[in-house]
Amino acid sequence: MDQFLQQLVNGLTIGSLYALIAVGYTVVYGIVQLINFAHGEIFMIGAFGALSTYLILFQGQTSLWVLPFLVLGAMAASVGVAVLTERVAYRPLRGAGRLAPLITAIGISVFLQEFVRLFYDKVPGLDFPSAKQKIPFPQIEVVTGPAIELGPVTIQRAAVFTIGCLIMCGAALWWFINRTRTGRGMQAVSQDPDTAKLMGINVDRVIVVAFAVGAALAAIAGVAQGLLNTNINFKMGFIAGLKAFTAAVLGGIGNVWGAILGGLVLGVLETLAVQFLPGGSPWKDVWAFALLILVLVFRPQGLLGAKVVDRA
Amino acid sequence: MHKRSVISAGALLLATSMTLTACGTRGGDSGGGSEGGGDSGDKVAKIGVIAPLSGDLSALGKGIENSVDLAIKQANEEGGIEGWTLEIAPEDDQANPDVGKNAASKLAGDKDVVGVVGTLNSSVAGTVAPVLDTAKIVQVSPANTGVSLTKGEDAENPSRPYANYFRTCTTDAVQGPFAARYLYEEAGIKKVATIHDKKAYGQGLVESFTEEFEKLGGEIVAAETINPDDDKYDAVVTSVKAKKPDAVYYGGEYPQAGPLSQQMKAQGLKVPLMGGDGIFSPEFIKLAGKTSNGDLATSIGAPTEKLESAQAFVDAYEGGGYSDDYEAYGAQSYDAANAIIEALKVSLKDAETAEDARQATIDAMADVTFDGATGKVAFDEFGDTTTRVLTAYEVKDGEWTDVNTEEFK
Amino acid sequence: MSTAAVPHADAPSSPGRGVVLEARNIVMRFGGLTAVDDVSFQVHEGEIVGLIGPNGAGKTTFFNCLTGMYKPTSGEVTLGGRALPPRPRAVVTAGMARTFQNIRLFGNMTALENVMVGRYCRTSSMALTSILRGPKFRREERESIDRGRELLRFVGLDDKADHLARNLPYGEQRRLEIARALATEPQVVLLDEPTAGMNPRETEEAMRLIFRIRELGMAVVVIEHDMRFIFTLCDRVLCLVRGALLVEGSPAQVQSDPRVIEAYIGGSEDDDISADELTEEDVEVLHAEGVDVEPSRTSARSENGR
Amino acid sequence: MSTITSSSTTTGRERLGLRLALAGGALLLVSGLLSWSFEPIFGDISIRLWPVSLQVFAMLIGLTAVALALSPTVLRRALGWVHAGPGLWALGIGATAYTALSLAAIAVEAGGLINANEGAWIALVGALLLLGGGWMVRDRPRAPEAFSAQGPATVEIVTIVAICALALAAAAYALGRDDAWVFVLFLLTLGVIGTALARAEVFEWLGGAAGRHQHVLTLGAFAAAFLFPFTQDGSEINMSIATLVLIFAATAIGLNIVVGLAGLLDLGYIAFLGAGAYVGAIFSGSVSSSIGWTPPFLVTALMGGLFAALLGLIVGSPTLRVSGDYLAIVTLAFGEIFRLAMFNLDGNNGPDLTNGPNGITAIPNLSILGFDFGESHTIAGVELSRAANYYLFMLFITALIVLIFARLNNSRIGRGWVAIREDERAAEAMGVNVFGLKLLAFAGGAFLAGVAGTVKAHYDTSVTPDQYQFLESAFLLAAVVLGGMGTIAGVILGAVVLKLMPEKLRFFSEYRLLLFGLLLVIMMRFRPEGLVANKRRQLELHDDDQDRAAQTDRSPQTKEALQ
Repeated sequence: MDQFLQQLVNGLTIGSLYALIAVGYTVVYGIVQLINFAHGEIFMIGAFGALSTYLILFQGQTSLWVLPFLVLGAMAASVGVAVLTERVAYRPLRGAGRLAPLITAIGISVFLQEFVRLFYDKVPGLDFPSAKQKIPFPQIEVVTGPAIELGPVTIQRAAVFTIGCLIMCGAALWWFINRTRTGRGMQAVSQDPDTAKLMGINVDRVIVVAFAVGAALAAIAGVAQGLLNTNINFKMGFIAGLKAFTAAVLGGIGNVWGAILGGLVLGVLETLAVQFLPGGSPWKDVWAFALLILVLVFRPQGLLGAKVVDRA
Repeated sequence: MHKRSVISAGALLLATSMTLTACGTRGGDSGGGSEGGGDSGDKVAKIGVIAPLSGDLSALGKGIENSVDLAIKQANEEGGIEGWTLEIAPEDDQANPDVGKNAASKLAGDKDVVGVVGTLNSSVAGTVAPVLDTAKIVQVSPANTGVSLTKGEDAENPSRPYANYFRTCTTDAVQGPFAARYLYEEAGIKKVATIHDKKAYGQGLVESFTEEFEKLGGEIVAAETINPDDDKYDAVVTSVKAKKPDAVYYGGEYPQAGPLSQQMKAQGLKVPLMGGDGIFSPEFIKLAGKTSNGDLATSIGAPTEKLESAQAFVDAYEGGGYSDDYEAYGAQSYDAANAIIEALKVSLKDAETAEDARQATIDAMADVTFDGATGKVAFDEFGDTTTRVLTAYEVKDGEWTDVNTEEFK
Repeated sequence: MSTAAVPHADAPSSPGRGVVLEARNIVMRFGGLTAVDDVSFQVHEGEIVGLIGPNGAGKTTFFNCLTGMYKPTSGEVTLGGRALPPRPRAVVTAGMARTFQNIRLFGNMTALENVMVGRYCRTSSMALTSILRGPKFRREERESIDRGRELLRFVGLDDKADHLARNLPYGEQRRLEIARALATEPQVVLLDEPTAGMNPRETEEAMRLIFRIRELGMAVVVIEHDMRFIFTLCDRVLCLVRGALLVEGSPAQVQSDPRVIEAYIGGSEDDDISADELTEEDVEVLHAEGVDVEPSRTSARSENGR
Repeated sequence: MSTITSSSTTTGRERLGLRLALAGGALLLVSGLLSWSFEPIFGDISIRLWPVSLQVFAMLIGLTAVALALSPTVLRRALGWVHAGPGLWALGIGATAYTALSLAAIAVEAGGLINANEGAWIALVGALLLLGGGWMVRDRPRAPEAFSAQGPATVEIVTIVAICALALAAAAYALGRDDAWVFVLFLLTLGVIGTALARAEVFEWLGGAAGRHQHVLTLGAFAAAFLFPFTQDGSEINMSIATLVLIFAATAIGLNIVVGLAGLLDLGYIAFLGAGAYVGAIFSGSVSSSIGWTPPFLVTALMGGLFAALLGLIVGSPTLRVSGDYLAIVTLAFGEIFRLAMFNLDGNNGPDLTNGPNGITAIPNLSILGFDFGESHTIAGVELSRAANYYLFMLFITALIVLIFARLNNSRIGRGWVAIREDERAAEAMGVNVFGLKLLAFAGGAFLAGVAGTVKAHYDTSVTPDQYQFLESAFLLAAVVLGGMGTIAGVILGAVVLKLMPEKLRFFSEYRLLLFGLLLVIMMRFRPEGLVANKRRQLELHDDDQDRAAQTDRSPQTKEALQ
């Protein structure tokens, strides 16, 4: 039982990360029906953005006030790259079938990984570490100190931070989607792009906003992952991206709340599977991907129902 | 109609292509001629290096490459081998068996290559050694600890699988038990959990550790594995923590061991993590963070900085202007390269071309003996090093500090 | 060869012969929307039946029910006395083929290949035979090609056999689609708006083509908006309104029925709010979601879609 | 398209352009006989009247220029059908780029531009003249006889054979280059001449000729590939690169069935190669295999193929309900599951079968009917190394796969696949067994990859899970996309480019993946149909086509079905 509770906490922590990333998949998919395969890399860029901010401005600092700046740095990097890829690579392909954007997304994913790997330590004028190996992530006193003991359950401070981020982001997202003009525009476009266009909504702008919103959340996830794992590397986005996509599908792709729910469910199922299924932790990705396939085959609309179901 | 045209086409094709390729060869020949000329009349013999020069383990790999480079430079400066210039031919294996095999094929195809220093990983050696063995190129590893590379798959009846394979480091069969004795006898720890990364090196270490630890009377309370591609080991740490071990023995390398140590401590499992030479790197401490104090590692040979024979190497390395540290395997690599150079002194003497000397170099290796940076260098009938000195290190104040050095018996 | 290529018209056509196709009490509901409401009808050998009705009357949905593209909520379709399972492939094999309202040719295949795809269900060479090029494969392949050319000539496209379907002009694409349907050797052909977007001359040609199909002994069911076309062509006309069968009878009867005229006038008036003719994909989406159809939204969509 | 008022009369401006181009070509030809550098670099380009490497390449470009420039006048008889204008324009741009890069190479290698000798400068002048001339004639209308040209059969056959031989010689030459500069410049030369000829619509004629003598072309290509080892004189390294390329190409053609014909995007295809490789390894008698039984290789190959096909069926079964990019993700997930399963079946986390991350090593060489693939054999006085043995065997398998692909493509099954690719629901409504054919595509493609995998296991001597990661699937897909979906020649070209370049360009290997990613993005943006476009069945990638849009329903699901 103790272990069950502990794994539940672990699962919710990882699940929060998945959820934060999954929102990006789901928002973009809801609007342009594109699986932005490179979204995992946007998450990775966020982590590196935070690291860079730290190395440039706050080297050696460990106090809490640094954290918001790290998050801002992460967001700037992620959003910048995401919007750039949308502009340069995806927009010209809009309406060109499905194969071309997906292959483009794979290309971008590989390109971003390699770009960071090869050139992170070559930024002129800055002494960044080589990204060819894992890089330690800055430790912030309040969020990475000793774990909190709650009876038998140990909760890492960074886990509290992660889950807290998810809750705050969820609230902000709700407000953004339902209470702002842009958010309502996004809803309209995702329901019926043609009508939305007729009603004078700037679809291009909405799409950029969707990419940006997804990237911002992924950036927060990048910071959270850095704090949780205390290190980051150039390929951290690939598996995380796949998992987050699984989460998005699990919750019902196109549905923001579904993505958040799906992330949490996936995280918990994954950790519990390690605990209770034979084979141990090396199989956990297998269970996650098997779940993805099963969901796609038997309930493609996911837990909360997807906007567009007819992939079948 | 069709048949006739096809036959005539075939004949024509043959004739044309032969003519064309003949043209190609002429151009190629003149190309080769100009390239071969060095600045002196010396013939070239190359010593290859196969190590992870990129990727997670590149810190270790760079240390190996630079140390070999140092040995070769010194040999050339000292006049080394009459009529020959030695060169280094580094190849990246990315710690991946497949890439390593291609690197080995490349070196085997280079007629100037007479010996290879490498690899870092035992799993990579598994694919590199057969290729080099076929090409009769001697291979000396500074870091492979997998027992089967020298003694074969069957531990009961050891038989040497690759006649070309030697190593300057001790094997899992020595390192694991050494760690077990240190934990049980010196540190007084009786309950240990083991975790490994499923690779040849990690699994081998954990197996030999477990055997010795249980023989001594200790208890293995949990045996887990991780996937080295993961970043997050929460689930494993939780299962291990529930078994309340007094230490965790990890078989694997620092890119995983560092975060594992950190996450263990963060999850409240505040016991030392111990590993083999694969975690004996400053990178481990960087990744594991401040909570890594008390973590342990074993490494082969006496501490380089303290050994007198090693001091010369350290000084030379620091004077060599290398941008990377020599890391855990610097001294062993330096010795490995020097062992090959010693053998070449015998084999190259009468050789027309470097390729001719390959087999002779392997033969000469068996008799090589000299005082190297890690102590006396010599090989037994399996190609293993005859020295079995090991050192235990502990992280104190963010640095590896040696706590125990002894000869393993 | 050429004589075997086209089914023989061994009798002149007139209604009142044996029943080929029969639909009994077909109902199709999507969520809360009843697209087809208890429709029954019969088609006799060699008969041309017209299906009319205002936009959104459920004509295409009814076709989809007949051809197994939808599984009707209730009701039964029989062809030649045998019940048809609601699977498109089974329907084609049993002998009923269709064309689509918005042409669905295989754009990147040649005209001949398009027709040869229609032969798929009448041939049976599988992978191994195809790779080894056995005698059966060669026979079937030759037959398919001959048959395909025959049909292209029948619809007047014999000089376009090697053109990509997507490069053909609109009218020729319509005819190619008919040839492809005929290649499946059907007893009944369902044509969904075969003259949509055609000029009067092309419409005239299409009409003659449909008569010639009838002469081959096949029954034809046509959805059309062009009343002149329907009333000249058909032996019998059915008018659907809001999914239900309003009137059935001879062209003259239907033409003069006041309810039909009212339905059309009324239909166009409340066109904006009624559930418009849904594209089949729209309906599937909604169906799969289990969502009620929002009339305004779907109407906007299908207007754009056309 | 050129202007409609196309008359075959040549204006004064065009005449001048042609003369300029002719002069440029002649200068390039002459420059090859002069000294290019004071330093004996690149196979010694400092000697006069002894053209090597860069000089020869310049002469090749010059020769092409002269032929094109003379085609409307002196050579009108033989080459009147050539569309000289755009060809010369492309050649001018290419020649300028070539000479500029050559000068850069000389500057880098010899230490400064000062070391470039008169030949290089004359070549630059020639290239610039060609550029100017090309610019003047770039809009020159096509000669009226362009498409009607059909030479006598013998001429066509000789041309095809000569091209095969040229390709062989070029491949052998390129592989023999150790100097990266020479290699790059050689490829650039080939590219420039190829593009110029394509612009001159020479390939239209060639395409026709090849179509009329397809057997000759196919046999010629395979004969050239067969002869390749005999030109390598036992060079192990070149042959091993060639073998890798072949294995990769064979697998990519298998993938092409799934993606190119049936239109099912498979991102986990490498798993089928892996499945075959693991079967091959486990039954190879390797000491690290946990199964001692070693059946004859043909049995193993069949088992590998069947096992892969079985996996193909499993992966394919969701296609009943899932399609489009969801399917792509299913296959991607499957590929990862395969890799992780192989990683875990090591006795620690599951049954002991695959030896986990260490893989199955020391796989013995193949031995078929007493022919030991590990030994060198001397055939016709030429020593065939180990890699050459595998190369020839893989060539045989590739030929089989090509045959299977071509025959399936051109059959009822192939038409069914393409119909599904084009419009799944319409195909179903026309009686095509959609689900069955999709399964067949998956299983068939997987079978071929599985067979190739069993050979790969022996050739590689080791099988590890890392060899079968996602990136490899992406590479295979890239080979298909880069070369041209649904084509054989294109996919082989794509495989050669993707495998050969990083092997030959060492300095480039670090940036291999970076450029690979970039390449995918750029290809999708500017030439989604691939290098060798399938003219007849171009995929739906240029969806903006007017006539297409007019007839396509706008809802996303229809677009989906069209994929």
